[in-house]
Amino acid sequence: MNAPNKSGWKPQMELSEDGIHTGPATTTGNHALMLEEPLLFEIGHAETTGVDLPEIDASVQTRLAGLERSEPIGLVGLTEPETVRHYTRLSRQNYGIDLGFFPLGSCTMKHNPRLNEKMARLPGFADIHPLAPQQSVQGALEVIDQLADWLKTLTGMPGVAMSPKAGAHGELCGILAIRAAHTARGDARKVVLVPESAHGTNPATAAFAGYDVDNIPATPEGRVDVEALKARLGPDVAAVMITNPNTCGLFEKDFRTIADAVHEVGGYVYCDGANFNAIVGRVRPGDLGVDAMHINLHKTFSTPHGGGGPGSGPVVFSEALMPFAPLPFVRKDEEGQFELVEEESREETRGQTFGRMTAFHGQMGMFTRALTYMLSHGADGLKQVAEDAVLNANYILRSLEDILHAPFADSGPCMHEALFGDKDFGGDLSTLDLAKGLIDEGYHPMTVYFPLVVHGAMLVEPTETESKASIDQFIAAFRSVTERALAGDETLKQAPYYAPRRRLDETAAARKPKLVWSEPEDE
Amino acid sequence: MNAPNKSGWKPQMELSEDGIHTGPATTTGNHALMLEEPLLFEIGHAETTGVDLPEIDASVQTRLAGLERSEPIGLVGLTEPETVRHYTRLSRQNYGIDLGFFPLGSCTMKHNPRLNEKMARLPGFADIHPLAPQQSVQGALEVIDQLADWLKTLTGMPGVAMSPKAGAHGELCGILAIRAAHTARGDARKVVLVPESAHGTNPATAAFAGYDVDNIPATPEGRVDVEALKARLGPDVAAVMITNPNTCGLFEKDFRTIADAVHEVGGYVYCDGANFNAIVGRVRPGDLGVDAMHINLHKTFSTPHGGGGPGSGPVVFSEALMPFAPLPFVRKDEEGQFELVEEESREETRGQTFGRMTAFHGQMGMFTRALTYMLSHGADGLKQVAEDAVLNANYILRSLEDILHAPFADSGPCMHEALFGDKDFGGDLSTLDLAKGLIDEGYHPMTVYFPLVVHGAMLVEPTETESKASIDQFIAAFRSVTERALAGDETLKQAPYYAPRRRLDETAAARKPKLVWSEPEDE
Amino acid sequence: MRYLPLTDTDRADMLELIGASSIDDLFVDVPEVARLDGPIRDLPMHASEMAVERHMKGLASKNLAAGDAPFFLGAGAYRHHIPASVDTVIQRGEFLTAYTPYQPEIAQGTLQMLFEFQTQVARLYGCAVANASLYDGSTACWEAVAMAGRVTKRKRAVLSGALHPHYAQVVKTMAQFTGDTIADAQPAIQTEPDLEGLISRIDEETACVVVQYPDILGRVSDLSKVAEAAHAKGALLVAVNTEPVALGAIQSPGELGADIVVGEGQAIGVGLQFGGPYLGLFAVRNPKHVRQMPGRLCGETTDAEGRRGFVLTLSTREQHIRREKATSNICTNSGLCALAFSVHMTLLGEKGLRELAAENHRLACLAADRLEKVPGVKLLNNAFFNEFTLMLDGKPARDIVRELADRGVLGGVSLGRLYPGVEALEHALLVTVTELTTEEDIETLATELEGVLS
Amino acid sequence: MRYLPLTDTDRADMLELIGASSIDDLFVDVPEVARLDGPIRDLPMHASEMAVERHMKGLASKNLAAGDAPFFLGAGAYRHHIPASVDTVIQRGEFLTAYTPYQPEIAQGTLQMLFEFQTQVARLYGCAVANASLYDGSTACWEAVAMAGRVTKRKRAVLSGALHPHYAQVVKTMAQFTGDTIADAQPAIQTEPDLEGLISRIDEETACVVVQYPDILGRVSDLSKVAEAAHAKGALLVAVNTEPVALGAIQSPGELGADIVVGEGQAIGVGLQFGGPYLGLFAVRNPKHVRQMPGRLCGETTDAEGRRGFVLTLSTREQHIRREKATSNICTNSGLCALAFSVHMTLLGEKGLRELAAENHRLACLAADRLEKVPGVKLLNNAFFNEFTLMLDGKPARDIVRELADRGVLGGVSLGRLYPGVEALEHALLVTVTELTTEEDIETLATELEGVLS
Ligand SMILES: Cc1ncc(COP(=O)(O)O)c(C=O)c1O
Ligand SMILES: Cc1ncc(COP(=O)(O)O)c(C=O)c1O
Repeated sequence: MNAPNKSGWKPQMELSEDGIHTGPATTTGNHALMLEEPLLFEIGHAETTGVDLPEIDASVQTRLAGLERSEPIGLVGLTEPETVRHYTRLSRQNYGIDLGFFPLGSCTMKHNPRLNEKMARLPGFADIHPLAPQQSVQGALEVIDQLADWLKTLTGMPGVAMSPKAGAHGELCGILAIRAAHTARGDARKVVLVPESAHGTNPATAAFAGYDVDNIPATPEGRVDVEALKARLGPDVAAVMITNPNTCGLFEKDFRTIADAVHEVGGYVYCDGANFNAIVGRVRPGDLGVDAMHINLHKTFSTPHGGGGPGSGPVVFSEALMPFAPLPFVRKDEEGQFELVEEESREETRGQTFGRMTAFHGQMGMFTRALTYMLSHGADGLKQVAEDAVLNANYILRSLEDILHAPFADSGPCMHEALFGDKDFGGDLSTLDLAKGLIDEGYHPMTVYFPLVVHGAMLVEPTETESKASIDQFIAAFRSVTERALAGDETLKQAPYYAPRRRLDETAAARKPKLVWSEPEDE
Repeated sequence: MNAPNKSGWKPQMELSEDGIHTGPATTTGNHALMLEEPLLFEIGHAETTGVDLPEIDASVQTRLAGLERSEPIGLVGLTEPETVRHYTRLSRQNYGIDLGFFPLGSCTMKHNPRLNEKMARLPGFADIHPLAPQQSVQGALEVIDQLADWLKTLTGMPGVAMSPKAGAHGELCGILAIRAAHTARGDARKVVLVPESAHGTNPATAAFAGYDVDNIPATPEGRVDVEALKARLGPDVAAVMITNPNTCGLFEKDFRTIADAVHEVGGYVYCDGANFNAIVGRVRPGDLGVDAMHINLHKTFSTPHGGGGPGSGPVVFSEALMPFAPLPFVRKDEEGQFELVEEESREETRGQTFGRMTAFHGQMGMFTRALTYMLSHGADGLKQVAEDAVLNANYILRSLEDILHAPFADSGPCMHEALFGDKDFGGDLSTLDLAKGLIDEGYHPMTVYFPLVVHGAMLVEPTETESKASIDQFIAAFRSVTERALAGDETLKQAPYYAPRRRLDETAAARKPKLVWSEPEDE
Repeated sequence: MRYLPLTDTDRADMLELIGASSIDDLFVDVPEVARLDGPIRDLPMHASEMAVERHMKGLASKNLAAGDAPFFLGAGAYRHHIPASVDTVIQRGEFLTAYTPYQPEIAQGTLQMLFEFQTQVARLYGCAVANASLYDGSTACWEAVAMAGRVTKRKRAVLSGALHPHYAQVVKTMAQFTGDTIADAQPAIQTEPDLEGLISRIDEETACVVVQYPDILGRVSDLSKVAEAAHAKGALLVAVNTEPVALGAIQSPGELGADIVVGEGQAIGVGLQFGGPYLGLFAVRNPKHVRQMPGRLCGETTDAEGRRGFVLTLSTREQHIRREKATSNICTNSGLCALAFSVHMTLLGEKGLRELAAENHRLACLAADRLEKVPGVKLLNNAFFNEFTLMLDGKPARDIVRELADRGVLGGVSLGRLYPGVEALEHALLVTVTELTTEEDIETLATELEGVLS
Repeated sequence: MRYLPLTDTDRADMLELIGASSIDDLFVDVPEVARLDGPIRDLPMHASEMAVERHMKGLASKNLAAGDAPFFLGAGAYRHHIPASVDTVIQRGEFLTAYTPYQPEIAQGTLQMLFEFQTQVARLYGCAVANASLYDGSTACWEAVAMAGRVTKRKRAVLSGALHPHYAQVVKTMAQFTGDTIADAQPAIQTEPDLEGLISRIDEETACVVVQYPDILGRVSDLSKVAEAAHAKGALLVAVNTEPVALGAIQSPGELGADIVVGEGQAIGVGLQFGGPYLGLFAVRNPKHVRQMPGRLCGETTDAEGRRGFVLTLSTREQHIRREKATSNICTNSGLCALAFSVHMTLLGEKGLRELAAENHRLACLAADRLEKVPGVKLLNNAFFNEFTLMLDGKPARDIVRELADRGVLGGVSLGRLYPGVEALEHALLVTVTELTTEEDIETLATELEGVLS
């Protein structure tokens, strides 16, 4: 693509579909610092490489059982200069927290401190093998132990499983422990109750673990309908999965009541801790009757999202579920030596563990970052984190409720995110159009169309790492785009105008999926 | 600036001066990923900080001779999230080698290998003090010694001074050694001869060192006019400063003859080594009769330019000038211990040294990078560097000479850069307009209006780290912009259209210089 | 607080606009029982960067970094040289601090990278399509078993005895709950893997056979036989690879007939990191199976101006759309590790990967020959790539590994560590050699091993 | 070759287009005498990243890093904690791989940063204007002397005896050639600097007086007296500062009447790096002097659409325009170090810099008190910031520093190292303490010093 036009150039204006002039056309397709970049496979070569290794000596005898490769793999290489440039140019087509405000509700896009990155790269952490003799990795085991202590203390829960690799994996960990607990007492249960407002991973996890999923309705004020829930409780209910603060941005006032009711009928309470950032250092879920809760270190504890991962989702447990937690885990022996408890010692230790859910001991690289973050903030700093996150969200909610439909504005203060709906937009403008309009304004849009309980939902999570100036500018921009939406400004349907790409055709992508590159026929 | 418009928004199109629509206006002034950023002093606060230090305890006794600060300094601070974002947003308004082709003639903008950066950051190099006991920095002294060996071997010169901080500082080093040599033999000379095509630092350096500067004319084919030079030589001439390959991109064929003639009359030959990249590993200046030459490690040896520096300009010396080289320098003693020779031992060692030209031992951070680069390439790789650099330049010269005026196209092959002029441009279009047109195409323009000997000069230096595909696309873009210039396409006068800023008013800047920020009166 | 931009003035102003008298007003919905009177006790207060750095460096210094000792560990996690530019790229804020590309117009960087990554993985595995990554090799292995169940509508999985025991554990953990039956075995200590035995366990209820290639003992064997047998019974062959570098030297599982190929990508670009984050690779040979795949997929499309662009696609398989009917519950995956893998793979290219593999194999052969000469040591493998099994006389290998560590040598992984309590495997030591292993390292291991054994 | 993208096919194709039969054809203009028949001898061939890394790490390991020992060195180069985010910023390719901002439309990042940097430096120094950096403090010092000459049309500079000896050397080196006369002296070992003596040396020919603040012995004294005396004789006061952190605690040279303030900026953001690259700071109190300043200046302006922007300005002072009439020959400066300084200064801010200074001074006082107690040690200074001079009995301080190093302590800088052969200074040891110095470090120095002295 962007083949330079060899045929010589005629002055002419680029015409975009909607007839808006965007300046003289360029032969490269570049626009100054907004640079187009071909696919790796269009610029790389099979014989090009960015590493210097000895040429293969065909004469040496191999011991590969006659399975030596005969066909080419089909990979291409680039030299280092080309590689650095390829990925630098690609990176510039991305938005990130480092660039600007990223109020993606439910995802807690807070600043990623650079000290965390530096610490995670210390060879003593980055360059050690998961199966190294334990005497040679005592410091690593101690990191896991210290982080576990922080998590237990912050949540007021007695146990924690460190190995889950992300939030959804943590949910699985919690649900499996619950299932193991019921199985252990010969009490087979079929159903897990999940509010309609729940994140998709909740029902998916319950189903993945072999449960049927029943929905719990919400009250008009955006919280779990306690009466409806109680009505549904019974001996078939293994657990309820509730997010608190919930995905409407509200604190579940009656959580404790719900928990008691669930325990009443022999069920367990799973809390989705994705929104822990709203209460960290201020509220301990353990005080609310939670049996299991995952904590997204990549949200509350600032480990980078990296364009989709990796994450880390340790799960804290109540006394009741602790015995069923997975392997491996770290234990401190009498002499203060740290020991990794694996299958071997399962008998003497956690006879009832449901087993291993990943090959090694969890996301060590995230542990070092999260521990660095916790030590930096301390108990006082973390409390301030929650308070500033909640303050920022309420500030946004109250600054925009006059112009934007805020379905739960009267349900009391919101927690760390403000939820809006698309009521009264002019023409056929939708939440999506508003979101795309915000892109042109230099923002990453909020989460849209989630939670499902609000029409055209817009979930705004500012986090605590934004300045007031930044939030004020966002509010002004959000306001202006909203005014356009209410006024039915059709130009919004074409937004974004200034991003590396205009709107992309997702339907076409799904109809004839092209998921890998292939050599063009005509070559 | 970019204060969000509180007054609510009216759909409207941004009109740029030249009446080209660029899409709907934004309240933030941002355009998706092209982000505006206020000045640090407009967003920072005196009480805000990005470091956590103990509060000042006013009660403790100070020992500051009563000079304790009474007035505020006037600085402002940002927290880390704000800091990272401020500089990330600023960085995105910059062009760099990592983004694309950067054919800035005479500046050798080659790829900066990342291994160099990694090695320079090893605590053993980055965290050692220049005055540390020498027994504790033997490795650092050895780096200097090894790099010195490489430089001497590559240039075929017996001596080298490592402390000069950049090319111009190296020129000063060379010229001072020459002056010291003449002084030492009681032969005071007044004049340094410099070709018209020389870089500004050459005459500036000669003058800075107390010499009068005389120009040497160039031949029509773009080389030093040997006859004119010989004619000018005499007992008053201390030295000639010649760039080879010269700034017209040509090799000075008669360099040896010139050198002999200069030595004849008791003068010395200073060679500006800024263009060493064209011949490194293939030609040794020592074989051409050079007495002193600086080498820009930030050009030939890939240390990053960093938006203006730092550089490093070691100077190689002939036998004749070696005794006058500056302090300090590194020496290896009998037991293979490395020793830093400073003032103390000046007698026993370089009785005639002209002294110290900087506080410490030179640009250690650049030495580690340059040595890493040399070891990576080796003798074979460096030769290939010169050959590919020259090949790329000739490829560009021959691909564009049909359409662009190439004044020295018939003077034989060019070296590592191709020189063009602005002949036949239509309307009142100039080299500057063409350069700005290339910005819209996604390139950093070539060097313009240098050397002064060619009208509307355009000096294109591709370096060896570009792929053929990259150069081909550049040629096509350059061709199309040239066609616009020849065709008198007036839209070029407005270019760039797509950069973070349109053309900036340099005259206004110089007329009423505003060089520091100051609090707005009205606040 | 260096990470918190709000000033006290800001806080006061904002509370006023909100109409709250204090921050506590915003937490009124928290029930009495859960209110705290101040910062949580038993935790330190905030600390300076300098102080935290001291603390973390103290902990790091208690570990013996692989780079500081002769190092021979593998068994699912491999140490290779990672070019410096890989870290430069993944530290770009635009990659590091981006989220899952849900707004494609401002996420083309991540999306195009994923499209390139998917292509690299598919080609490496000899498959038609690969996804945008899963957590790690072990969870990818379970996802493959689960997918095979969906495709074949059967609930029985046959695991090769030479599958990494941790991977087998993960599969069995999940199966306890899904009701799948897992037939597994332990590796037999023999020169060649027992493919016949494995094939004999395939029946008409079998959804898939899971084979590791190269296997847990470092052995390399021809999967095509197993593929035929499986297909004959209507089962799928799931091939697991834990050392992608090997595929630079040997034929890909796809070429040998595997239907689903999964593996651990950590060896390329990611590093050891004590076990995580790692990179789950997942690919299928038959494009028809795409809609049964777990995880995210990036696809090509065009924008409103007709320019090529990329988006996440086929999300109707995923939890955020399909909820309880999703093919998996995965959401966050290993995006940044996929980037590191893709950058490193780009630097290697076809040529580099093949040369890297050849160099690994050359040094491994060298090491095998040398170590075999140590009295009391026998080499089990006929064939291997960069990892082989040694049978040691006398003490259990696990003790020997510990004693070697006392002598400053990280000598390998004992099967005793991987299969606690299994006597037959007690004396087996798994030794891995990569391009980072020097001949001096090999000599040191030989000498120290001799010392420990005698 | 990992850094060279051209393939052999490319090379052949390109030679063909050029019409050359071989690469040698392009080097025909090189005279016979200088032609080589192959790669230069006596140099190694190209090596892999892995191999080069081993070599460089080997060299690095022969140095004792400041972080690995109790560390008390200063004397013009200071070790402070640099926040991790500083390196993140300077590694951004857009900053690292940019050139001098000659094309302002695509260099606003560098330019705005320089404008902010100039403002920070001007305010720190109490001046009206600062430039965009020079090589280092010592060359900035010479540039100041040269500029004073241009402003006053005089050719005599008076250097305080307490000016860093290396700075004095640099000035004298240049003066040999420019014909300036330099009146300098050695520091007198006394509690207070001899300002009277200095003032007495100022006469009607004097272009400038150069005073370091705090001075080479760590002493702090009131410059305003010197300023008045200099101004009375029509001379300028040039103040030199080598520890910018000090200016967080004491009044700025500009406030005390200095006309030109220069210094070394390395202490903030740049690091030790064995002496370079460092950061030359240059500022003037009187805006009228701007056109006599050396080096680049960044100024504010507007673009064709009226938006604020920045450009390099007043270039008619510079070599690329003015050639032999330029105010200096400097071209490349210390751009990236200026960025590091500016980022670190932004993180500190007014509050952080003042607290940092207070913490340095607090610990320095602590150390002075403790070390004074060591038998055979006398503290020279009444006043100091984070650096003070100790007089030691017995052996020359230089030997003591070496012996301390043998004991793993980097105990300070001996004046013997700075003033070789000057007996009067032989027993003086310069000790520096920063926020990175722990009380344990101080205790260790005290103990080891006692050991060495007794
Ligand atoms: C409310 C909620 N629950 C669960 C998850 C899943 O966490 P992860 O993406 O780490 O698997 C998320 C993440 O987006 C979430 O927002
Ligand atoms: C030909 C020439 N000479 C000298 C110099 C000066 O080198 P530096 O900028 O490192 O002082 C340059 C740099 O642009 C140059 O191109």
